[in-house]
Amino acid sequence: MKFQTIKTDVLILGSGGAGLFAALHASQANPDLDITIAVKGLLGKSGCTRMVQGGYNVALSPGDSVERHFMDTINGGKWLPDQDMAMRLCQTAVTRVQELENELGCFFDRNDDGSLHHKAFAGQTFDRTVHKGDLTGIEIISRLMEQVRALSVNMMEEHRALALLPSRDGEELAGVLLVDMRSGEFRVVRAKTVLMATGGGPTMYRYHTPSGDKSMDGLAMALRLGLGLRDMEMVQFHPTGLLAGRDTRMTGTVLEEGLRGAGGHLLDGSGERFMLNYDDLGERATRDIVSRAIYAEMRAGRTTPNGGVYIAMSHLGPELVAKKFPGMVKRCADCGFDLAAGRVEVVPTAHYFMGGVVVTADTRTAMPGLFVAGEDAGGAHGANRLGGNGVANSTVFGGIAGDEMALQASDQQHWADFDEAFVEAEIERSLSPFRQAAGDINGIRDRLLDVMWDDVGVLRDADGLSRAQLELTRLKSELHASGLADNNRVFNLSWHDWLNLNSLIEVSEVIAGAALSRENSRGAHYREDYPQVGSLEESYFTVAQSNQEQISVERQPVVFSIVKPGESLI
Amino acid sequence: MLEVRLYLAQRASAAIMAPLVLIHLGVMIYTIQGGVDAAEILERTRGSFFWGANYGLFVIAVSVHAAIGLRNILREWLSLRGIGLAIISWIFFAGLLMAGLRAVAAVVIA
Amino acid sequence: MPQQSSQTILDVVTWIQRHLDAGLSYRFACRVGMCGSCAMMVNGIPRWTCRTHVNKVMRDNSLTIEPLRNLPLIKDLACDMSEFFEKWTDSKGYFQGSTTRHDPVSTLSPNSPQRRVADAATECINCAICYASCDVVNWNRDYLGPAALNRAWSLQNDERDSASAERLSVVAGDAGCHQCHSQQGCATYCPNELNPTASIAGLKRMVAKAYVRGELGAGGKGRQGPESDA
Amino acid sequence: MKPHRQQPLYFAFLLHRLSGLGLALFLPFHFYVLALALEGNAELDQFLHWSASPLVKFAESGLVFLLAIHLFGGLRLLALENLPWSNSHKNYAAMALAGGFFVACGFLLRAF
Ligand SMILES: Cc1cc2nc3c(=O)[nH]c(=O)nc-3n(C[C@H](O)[C@H](O)[C@H](O)COP(=O)(O)OP(=O)(O)OC[C@H]3O[C@@H](n4cnc5c(N)ncnc54)[C@H](O)[C@@H]3O)c2cc1C
Ligand code: HEM
Ligand code: SF4
Ligand code: F3S
Ligand code: FES
Repeated sequence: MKFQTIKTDVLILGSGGAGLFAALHASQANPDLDITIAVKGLLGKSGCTRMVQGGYNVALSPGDSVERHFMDTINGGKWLPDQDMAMRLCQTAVTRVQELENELGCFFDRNDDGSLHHKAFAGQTFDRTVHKGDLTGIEIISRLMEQVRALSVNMMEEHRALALLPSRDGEELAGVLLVDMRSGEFRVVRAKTVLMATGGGPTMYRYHTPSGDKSMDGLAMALRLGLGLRDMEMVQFHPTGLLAGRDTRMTGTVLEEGLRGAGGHLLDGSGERFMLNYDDLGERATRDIVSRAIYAEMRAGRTTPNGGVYIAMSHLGPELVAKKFPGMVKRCADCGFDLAAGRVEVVPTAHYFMGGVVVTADTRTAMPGLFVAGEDAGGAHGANRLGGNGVANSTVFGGIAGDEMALQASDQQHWADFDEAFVEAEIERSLSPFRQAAGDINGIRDRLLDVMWDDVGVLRDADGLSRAQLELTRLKSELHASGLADNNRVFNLSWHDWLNLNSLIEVSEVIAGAALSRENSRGAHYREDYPQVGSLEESYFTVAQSNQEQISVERQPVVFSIVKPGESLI
Repeated sequence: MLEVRLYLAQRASAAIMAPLVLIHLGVMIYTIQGGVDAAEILERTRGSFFWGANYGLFVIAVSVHAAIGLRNILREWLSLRGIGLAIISWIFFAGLLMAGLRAVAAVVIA
Repeated sequence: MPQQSSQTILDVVTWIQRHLDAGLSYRFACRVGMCGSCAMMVNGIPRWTCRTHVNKVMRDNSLTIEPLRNLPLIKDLACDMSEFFEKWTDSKGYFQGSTTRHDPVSTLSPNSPQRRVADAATECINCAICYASCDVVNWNRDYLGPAALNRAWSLQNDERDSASAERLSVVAGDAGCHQCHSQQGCATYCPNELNPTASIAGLKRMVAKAYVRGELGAGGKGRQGPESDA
Repeated sequence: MKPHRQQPLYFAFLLHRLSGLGLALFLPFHFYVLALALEGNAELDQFLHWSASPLVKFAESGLVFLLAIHLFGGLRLLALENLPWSNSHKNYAAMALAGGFFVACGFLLRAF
């Protein structure tokens, strides 16, 4: 199979907050660098950074401090976060927000006196979330996108990364194999430095929030390269995703946290409130508690017609609801639901992936030349991500990656050689569905979504996880035996569905393996057979690796480099 | 910059014409009853500085205004561009201006 | 094709791709009206398909779904949006600040009239629905279009921005705001209820003022119409 | 007509353009007729006589209609571009059209 070869200094995969910030910073650090952004969708229009609603955590308000933000992050992450990363996150968020405002032109909501408005977000001891209404992501990514599009960077839109290419000697990264989705042609981009910022995205669950282009491709590629992935059992569920039936893409999308905060009630299928049976705070309990409660109700069969629960706001007065949550009311209305006066079916929904590639606080990985930032990188959040720390994470570390890559690419004289045979093999692998008879891709997808939801979801136990592992193995071989109903490689979404499923299944296996390995319950990970938190002092994180198609998971002790359990910086 | 000038010229001429056309419409509706004859018109207009200025201004404004308007239409609907478009617009402008001034002369001066 | 109580146009397209025509090409990402990737012509009107319920647009039990107007087609329902974004850049639709990341965030009242104007035009998701609804875009391929001009207007009202003179001379150029004839398709169909018409009118006023005062630069480096001097 | 054009303010645009075009095409003729006065009142009278026929009167009120809607529509556009934004442009456009009819009918009524 023929492929085109391109050379660049800095290659960036993905154009969310991490990818775009990296491009901006690399270009600012050294305008002479040749920078290329390759992205699966359109530049700045794909990924989840755009979808950020709540806002951006930053210790900027008087009385708040970086230390306090750090402590909230560590506590929220149940002492599993990599403390150097968490500290870097909280420190750099300050400059990053100032950069977003002063250099990129974001305008976050202000108080009447003109100072930044900081709102409260769950799990934090201070109001520190800056935002633009409830559409913060649009403001951030639009401003970023404008800046990057005005630079002279090479844009490879609708180019999907298929494989990270090691150098011939395996000592460093040589480049990336991509396919131009619009033409079906393969391209190898040789680069001195590569940033992987493809944004994770737990879309292998029946209900999920992230954008449709995210399918864990990055983590699957890292796994195949032999890199260690940490905290892979940590999948964050948002308690209230819209439930509108299996056949609509609206299902799973987020209904704002604020609905519960404002006094919304959760009702089971028969219309009874149930949250008070689980927690004294009722609907206002934290995300993980509410998610588990709803999941338990669903398992007990007390569900709505579509198999979830209801959220009801009408007792607050429909006018008030319509006034306070115009965006949500309109969105529900577009889907045919009356949020203000009626009930809307909801379900917990997979929202964010805390796990990711093992990196240092300056975004380097074990593979020289490869940098990872954003949701693809593990460590900053530990067992749980605070609302508002996600976009902070991607913009902070994306910028850092840009700085680091510019340094390295400016110094480095050589481009490493890649192995042609390796490329050929990867191309063959991606083309394999064209050689099989058409299979039931939709059926495989459905089964994947169900098994992950049922057995690797909000509540887990050893039986379920083992069952899931078996099913995932079956699904993998069934997928590999399934071909496509259309043989044209040009903009063939069905082919990309196949490739998405392939990545999702590979990473799902790791999630199940890591979840089985963690024999306690922390943050987003809840084992019914091991409900205890376990000793904080002996906290460990999981690191999964693939050797010859076998996944191994080992536990590594958390290094308390800044604070130990029982201590505090404030 | 050309487009700015054309835009401003067209809007300015429109603003000038608006009251003139209102007057014209009013007078027309007022006088038409029972038919008009040339003598009637000319009696009103001949030697009148008011009507001379009125019509003169209108003719200049409308020539500018309509030529620019026609230029937009030719460009957008017939895809005329460049020098051809400029020539046609100028010819229309000049033709209209001349015909208009001649008409004013006819009803005011002679 | 089975009808469901909750079914968007995007769901219809997806169903067709999954069950009838595996090769069907289209684009979407967020599925909740935030990314502006999924716009198509639905019964001849440009819409965000992920937020358009089938019931709302179905006529006589049939739907016509076509690629977005005014943009080059890639395949089936997916258009090439490059020119849309090039025009965004050409109209200097990006901020140029005068302070840096090491300075504190500006203290600015959210209630000043100017800020309100800037804010009113900011929640654009660059879906190009306005671009597809505007005939001037079709008649004059250089026209910067409603979205880019709307962004420029927002920036012109951002007191922190330091490139307003340059930007003004670009939007006053031969492909700029004066091409707009207030057809108002942009404002009619913008899914976020933005009003590019009002923004463009604002630019026209701003240009007029600058012109009268002799402050208008010489057209900048932006797009020139095909007849820069006629 | 293409569906995206089927909204009131597009009609307003189209009406304004077509009326402007109609006027622009008619105006040279109008000037020509008036210039006939130069050749002596007789010619003009002859013309005006001809123009007293009902058919011509009807056509002329069409022109008055064009002029009136173009005028009112133009005023709407000037207001749109130069006054603070108003959300009532659909109403204004309708009013401009109604005003045009009103003036044209006035003309027609008085002409007969
Ligand atoms: C609905 C929703 C609401 C959220 N709200 C908040 C919030 O309020 N506050 C907060 O802090 N966080 C929030 N988050 C989380 C936040 O959005 C993410 O943490 C963050 O945006 C991730 O940024 P990223 O740059 O890593 O990835 P993304 O922004 O997701 O970008 C990933 C990019 O990679 C591309 N890509 C994927 N695969 C490939 C491939 N194979 N080849 C090439 N490119 C590829 C994608 O197309 C995309 O451009 C929310 C997330 C969701 C889904
Ligand atoms: C009575 C006062 C008038 C006013 C207030 C007026 C106003 C306007 C305005 C504002 C426009 C610009 C429309 C646009 O480009 O968006 C316009 C266009 C135009 N006008 Fe007038 N006009 C008047 C009289 C006339 C007359 C008498 C004629 C013809 C002889 C005329 C012919 C045109 C033409 C041909 C256009 C171009 C239409 C287009 O581009 O869509 N106008 N007018
Ligand atoms: S102005 Fe409205 S229609 Fe146009 S691109 Fe922005 S959001 Fe879309
Ligand atoms: S549709 Fe086009 S003509 Fe102007 S008002 Fe909107 S840009
Ligand atoms: S898919 Fe993002 S706006 Fe429709």
